[in-house]
Amino acid sequence: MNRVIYADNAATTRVSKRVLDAMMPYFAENYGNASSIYSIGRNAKKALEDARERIAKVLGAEPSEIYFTSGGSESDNWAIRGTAERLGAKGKKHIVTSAFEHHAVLHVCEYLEKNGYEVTYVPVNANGIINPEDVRKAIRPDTALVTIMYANNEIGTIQPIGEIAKICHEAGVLFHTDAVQAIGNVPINVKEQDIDMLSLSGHKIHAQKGIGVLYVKKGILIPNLIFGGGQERGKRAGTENIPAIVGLAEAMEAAVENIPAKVEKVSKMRDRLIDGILKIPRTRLNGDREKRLCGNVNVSIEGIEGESLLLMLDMKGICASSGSACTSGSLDPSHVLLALGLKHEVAHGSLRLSISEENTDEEIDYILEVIPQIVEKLRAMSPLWEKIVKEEK
Amino acid sequence: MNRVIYADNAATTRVSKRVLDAMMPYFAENYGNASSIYSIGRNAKKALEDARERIAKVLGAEPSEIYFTSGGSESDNWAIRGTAERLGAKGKKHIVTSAFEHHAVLHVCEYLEKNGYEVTYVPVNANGIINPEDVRKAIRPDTALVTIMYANNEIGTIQPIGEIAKICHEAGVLFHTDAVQAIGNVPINVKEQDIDMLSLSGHKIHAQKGIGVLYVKKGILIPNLIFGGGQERGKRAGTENIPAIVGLAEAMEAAVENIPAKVEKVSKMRDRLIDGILKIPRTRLNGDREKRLCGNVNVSIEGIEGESLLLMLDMKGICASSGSACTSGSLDPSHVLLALGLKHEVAHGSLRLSISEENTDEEIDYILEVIPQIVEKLRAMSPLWEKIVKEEK
Amino acid sequence: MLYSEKVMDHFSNPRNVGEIPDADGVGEVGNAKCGDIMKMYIKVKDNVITDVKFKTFGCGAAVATSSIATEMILGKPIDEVLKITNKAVVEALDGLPAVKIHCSVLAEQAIKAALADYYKRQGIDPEPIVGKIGDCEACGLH
Amino acid sequence: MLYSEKVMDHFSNPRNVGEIPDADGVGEVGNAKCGDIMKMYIKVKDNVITDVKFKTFGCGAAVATSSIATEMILGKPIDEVLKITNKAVVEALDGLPAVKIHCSVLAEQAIKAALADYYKRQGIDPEPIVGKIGDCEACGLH
Ligand SMILES: Cc1ncc(COP(=O)(O)O)c(C=O)c1O
Ligand SMILES: Cc1ncc(COP(=O)(O)O)c(C=O)c1O
Repeated sequence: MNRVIYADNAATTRVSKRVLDAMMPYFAENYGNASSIYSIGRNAKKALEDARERIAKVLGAEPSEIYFTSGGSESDNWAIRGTAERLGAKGKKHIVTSAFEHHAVLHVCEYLEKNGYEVTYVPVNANGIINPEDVRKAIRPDTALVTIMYANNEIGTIQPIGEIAKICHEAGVLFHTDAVQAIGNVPINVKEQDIDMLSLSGHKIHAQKGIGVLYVKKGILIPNLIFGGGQERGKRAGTENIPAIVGLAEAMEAAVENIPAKVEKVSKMRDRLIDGILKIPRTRLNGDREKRLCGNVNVSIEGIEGESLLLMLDMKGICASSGSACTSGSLDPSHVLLALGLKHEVAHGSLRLSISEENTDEEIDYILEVIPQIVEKLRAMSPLWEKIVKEEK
Repeated sequence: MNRVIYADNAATTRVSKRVLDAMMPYFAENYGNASSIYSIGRNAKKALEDARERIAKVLGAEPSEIYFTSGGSESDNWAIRGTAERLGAKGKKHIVTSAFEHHAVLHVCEYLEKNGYEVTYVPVNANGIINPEDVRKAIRPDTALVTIMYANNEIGTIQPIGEIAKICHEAGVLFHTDAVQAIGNVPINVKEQDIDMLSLSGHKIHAQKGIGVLYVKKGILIPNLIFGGGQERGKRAGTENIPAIVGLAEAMEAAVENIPAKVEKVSKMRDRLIDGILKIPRTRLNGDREKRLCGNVNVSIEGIEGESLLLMLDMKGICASSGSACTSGSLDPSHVLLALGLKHEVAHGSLRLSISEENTDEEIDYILEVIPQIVEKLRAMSPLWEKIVKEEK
Repeated sequence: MLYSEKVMDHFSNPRNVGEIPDADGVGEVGNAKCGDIMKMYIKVKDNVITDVKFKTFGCGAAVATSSIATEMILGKPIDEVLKITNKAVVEALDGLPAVKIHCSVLAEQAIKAALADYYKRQGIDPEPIVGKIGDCEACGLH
Repeated sequence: MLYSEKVMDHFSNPRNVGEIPDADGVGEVGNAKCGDIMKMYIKVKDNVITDVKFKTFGCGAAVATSSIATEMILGKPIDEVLKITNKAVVEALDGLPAVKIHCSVLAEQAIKAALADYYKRQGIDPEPIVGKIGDCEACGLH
């Protein structure tokens, strides 16, 4: 296999040259500890605070509201567990979230449920969109936090975050959003959108893995998840990962540089993919067609199973995923697709292609040429497809 | 300032060429998500498991006992909070630690104290060594965990970890050690030394910041600190930071490659530094002279204050620290030096030089030439020194 | 999750795919809910498997285990076929990832189900010969 | 923690370091426990500071604030000197890191302590003129 077409940008992305160039001086030159007093440490510190400022600017936040973490998962855990801990002590032991959050949110919620908290999972409609009114109904006097993802990682649906935030604040409840998939795809301004906490991850936008951000609005105090040294104003211990942080600042700026142009370009390719795949009989698009990340294609192809589809795509040099990358290796079909109401066997046959600006029209042509062939081959050997065809007759 | 002599390796280290070379292919080439099925993801997965195996081998552990974290702080937090949570539920709400641990240990302990746990801080002697018998005495029927650092980050003293582990296991208590400063300086074998949990950090041994390890002995289950995807066998969520992990494996192997030769070479330089500085009147070595990391020099110089000393050293191109790098910026003198029984004003005048194999004899000469000049200059303007001299008369 | 070369070979070039319209026995195991269905067709003559074909809906391991299973039984006398365990299937594939072992169980069960069907068609109670064909344990865990 | 160039200049080339053996007033503030001691010597003639020297045990900011404070008062009439606040010291240094603001307070107090001593030696109660010299608040926080 020679050619590689990467269509799994929702799982992770390549570190871009721009980002890597920005990172390089901080490995072996300005490698000093940012807490130290001498020049190479001061350079690191300057780079750190400079990155914090740039990231704050991208989000419409203050630098003092930006905390660096080890990634989206830590940010989600910290925001949710921290808020639960703080407000739980005041008797607020209820959390509202949705049924199709990332596991970094869901599994913290499950942990809290085992520890005396209650969690309400608001439903999503068949198109993967949350109705803000359902959030309103779920809020109780003892609700500590509402956490709803900005855009879903599997089906790419974009949620009405502004409206949900408004509802939360009318009820005096804090609002956190996992914006790991949204950043760079939709304009985000935490002040205008009145977001209390927001999680980001670098590796979804061409920065390194293992670096993330939690934005926490001034005045909101959450207990540490990681205690120790005085880094991050005493709120998140650990010697600061300067190369990754500098790279993240670069990546954030790049991600928001020209969102409208990017969305136009990428969604054209996305729409061609969707239309092309939907020509195959007994396929369906998962998630709303309009309120959707510009790079996300998620389809179910009846009669075939996702993993064998991915393996065959890989043989053709196409990198894709079936359900969340995090959940592959598990036997259960994606909880996101089940939340949409899909039957297990249809969920098993799902394919996610997540493209970026780096993809080309020619690659889209190639993908559209390859997929029907693979589907035909797999269906030909599928006893389930046999059954479906028989039932149709 | 042209020349730079880096003598702050206990704070952080330069990423070595060997490590950086190992990391490079995982930024923009094999950048795939290790959970994915296609080739660049499989390459990442292979690199991940290969790194895990290499690190396990260095420690004398099984690969399945190695968990990657975001650094030493997270490892310490996870081990201590996780054990406390699990065994606290069974009524074991007592922890034993020492008074001079890193803040990543101490501040978790303080947090636990606020949440219904009790902590006993065993003392250290005037030389910075813990008496294992004090640990034995501190253990109670409800003790969940003993956590004692392998080597202290400020004064470099090496603790009798094997004996302490033995005492813990005789009493049926789990034993964790923060080995962040010890690795590469003393031979570590978790099986032979019967260690239950052990924390490591990459950036102290020429790997990237933001990567660490928690070794957890097979059979010991601790609840997650970070929930989410199924990474690290479901115990630590977050897309794996492959470049940093591969670099860490390389760094670990390099660190233990030839410990005796390294110790011999570096301790010779260290001893010259110590002897040279102690020629200055009214100076003292902090920490045991023998049971000491080969690269650690920690002295108190009466009548002067650490930060101004560091600033003047920096002007001469020498990077050093005063107390733990993490605590600079705070006004309190180092808790470690206070734990040794030093008076505040003597603790304020402390200097840590932490050297490595990369330092040269010529650099040692230079440092020994510069320090007395600076001390003289600072003492000449110090009202405290004036007093000391008067009292001496 | 890393598949062996052998698995990938059988996945990308599965042997004996298809149906046998006039099969002497047909077995189907697994279910769509779990994401794995295997259907196996056999022809039997003088207690020897003279032909075998399969269809599988499932992951790479499911396809590969079905494929190698057909190779392992083709031309073999029934008593030998009955001795084939899922472990033998795994070994023949140079191993499977831990989470995929259940696919090899499915392959063993598919063979047995086809043989059971063969005996039933002969009017013989299959249970004393092929044993009970349990549910896939992995599915129970879902 | 980043010091301004001005701070670094005053730290590396502190002005007016030393003692005045026949000083008209000497003030010492801070304590060794906190890590900062400032001692200031002044000569006064016709209500004007005609000479000033300092000695400081402390961090870079402590040295720099002492040094600039001596510059700010040298040659100034006492009534102007008394108007110098720690804020003015901070501004003169182009700012100080937040954790170091207490050093500027110390510098203001050192000036006042020296003046208080000067008045005391004149047999004048200093309190109505220079006010009370409080403890450094930062020290209280230790
Ligand atoms: C003994 C010790 N433990 C823990 C840490 C924390 O490690 P990290 O900065 O990787 O979180 C350090 C270094 O700062 C240390 O020296
Ligand atoms: C929506 C969402 N949240 C959180 C995460 C976790 O981010 P990370 O891998 O940086 O921990 C991901 C990606 O895996 C994601 O897509």
